[in-house]
Amino acid sequence: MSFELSYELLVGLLVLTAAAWSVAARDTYSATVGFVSYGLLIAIMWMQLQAFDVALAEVAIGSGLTGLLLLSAAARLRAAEARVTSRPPVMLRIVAALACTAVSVSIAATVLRLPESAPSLAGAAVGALPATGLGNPVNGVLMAFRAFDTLLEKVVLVLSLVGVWSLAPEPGWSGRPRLLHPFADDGVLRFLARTLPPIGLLFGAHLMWNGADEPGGAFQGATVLAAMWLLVLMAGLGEAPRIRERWLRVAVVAGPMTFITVGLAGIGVAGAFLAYPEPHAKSLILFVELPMMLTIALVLALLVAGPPEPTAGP
Amino acid sequence: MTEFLLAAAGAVMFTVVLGMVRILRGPGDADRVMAAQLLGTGGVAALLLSGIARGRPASLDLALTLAVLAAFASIGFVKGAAMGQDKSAEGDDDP
Amino acid sequence: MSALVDLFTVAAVSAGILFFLAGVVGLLRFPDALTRLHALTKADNVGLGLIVAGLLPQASSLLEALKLVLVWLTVLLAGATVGQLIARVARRAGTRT
Amino acid sequence: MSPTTLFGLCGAALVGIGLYGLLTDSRLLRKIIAFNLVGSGVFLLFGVIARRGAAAELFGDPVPQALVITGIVVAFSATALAVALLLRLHEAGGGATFDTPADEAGVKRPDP
Repeated sequence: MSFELSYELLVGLLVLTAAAWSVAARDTYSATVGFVSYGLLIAIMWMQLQAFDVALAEVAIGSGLTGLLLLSAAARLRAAEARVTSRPPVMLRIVAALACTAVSVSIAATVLRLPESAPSLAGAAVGALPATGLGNPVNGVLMAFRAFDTLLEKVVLVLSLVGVWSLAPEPGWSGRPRLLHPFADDGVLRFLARTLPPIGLLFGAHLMWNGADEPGGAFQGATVLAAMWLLVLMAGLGEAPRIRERWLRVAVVAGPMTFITVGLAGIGVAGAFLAYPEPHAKSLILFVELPMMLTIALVLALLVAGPPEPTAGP
Repeated sequence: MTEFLLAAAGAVMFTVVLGMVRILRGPGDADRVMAAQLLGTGGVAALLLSGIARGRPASLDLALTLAVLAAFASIGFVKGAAMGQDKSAEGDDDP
Repeated sequence: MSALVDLFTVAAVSAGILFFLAGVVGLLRFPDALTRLHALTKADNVGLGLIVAGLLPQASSLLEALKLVLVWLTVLLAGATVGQLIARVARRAGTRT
Repeated sequence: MSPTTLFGLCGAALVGIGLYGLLTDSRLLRKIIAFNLVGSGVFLLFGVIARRGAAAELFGDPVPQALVITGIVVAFSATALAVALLLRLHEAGGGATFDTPADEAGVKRPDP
């Protein structure tokens, strides 16, 4: 047991080191590298906490997509940030450090004084799970017991995409998102962009399908798909779609719309919004998850790709 | 066997951590990217070892996700680093 | 039989860890980016390869074994590609200074 | 001390580290990173509470776990929007920091 604890102590120290580095590093680009490492380490921590679904989401989002998003922004802002040398005065920093320590200490005190018999909804969730036909309680919570949250979360995704798109400069509106900068590359990146996506597609589908009974799910699968699509775009094997394209706009709302439609149908069939009729619960959930996965993959990739920009070339 | 595999996972994590010094020290972007890649591979190895040791098949999925997305993030690193260079040295060997 | 299999696992995993260690030592001690990259790729490919090989007999099902191999192949593929790209960045940084 | 408590303390420290970065760094991208650290620390606290709620043959309470997954998605959307805003601000000449530049050539910006 003490062996286990020392492994966890190591992981904890690593997480804190990476976090401290991503705050303290002088250069933002290296801070971002630190943040990506942090995302990876915290996923290992989630695994130690036995929360595999969360670990999957954290690895896919935390160190994958957020990493690329921040890295490309850091690379663009590098020149502008290099001019910044001033830091807040020492006194101010000490005061800030003291205040932050106070916050940390009070949270830590709360953690140490959590009640011995922890409240839990695990029993209720497992008890109601057979009605959904699913085997993964986390997915049951996401898709059935708290489906409203999940629906709104997808709406948030779509809205933030609308927000990002609306930041396009006027001549760029209805153009294509420009992904990073064209990268002078012969063959090597293209080779990876041709060989990795088949593995990724297969695995993404596996995650979604498996998510019904094992850790995984539509969101985690979609992140892998989004990463593969971005890889193809970055290698120059394909072009990001113009945002005025009708199929794109339909695809972006397809997931939430299916969810809402099934939810509305639930009023008539099962007596409440987002309620599933019991014998068909599992097939309905999978029916909702499939378009939702495509929507999520598309939206995640387009969020990373950023607003459309006027292109100089053809 | 379980003990050995867990110890092995710890050992891999520990070595990889030593490599994190390169993230801190640099000096170049390339060195930081390398250390991050090593961290990714080491993380994959540690996940596989501890997953098999504890009999948790889910950690294999996690390791595969990590492997796929680490590859993806590394490309991002390299592109970012290359962009930084392009800014300072205008298109030296770009076609 | 099972003792023999376990022995193989111990040997292969230990060798894998040794490669990781060697890779890290190289990453820390070698003088420039390209030699460090050389050390790193050994840890990446051979180290993980040996660990996967050692874990194969411990896998509880064929699917698990298949996933283990797939993980290794993915890392191999990514390592080979990213290694090339890193080398290019390092070389260009080197020629400029 | 149990591992779960250990991770809870880590979560508390992460919130502090992130908050410090958020307060003291004038670079906006760094503020976004720091904000993500704070969020991730809070998620970790959720994870600790989920783990403590292990019951009914589960390793943790699935409800907080599901909430964290939703939280991760929303945090990502917010980060993407923030980064897009920042890049747009930068392109529009508004700079990338909260600093008042002493003598920036050609860059005029209102007082914050």
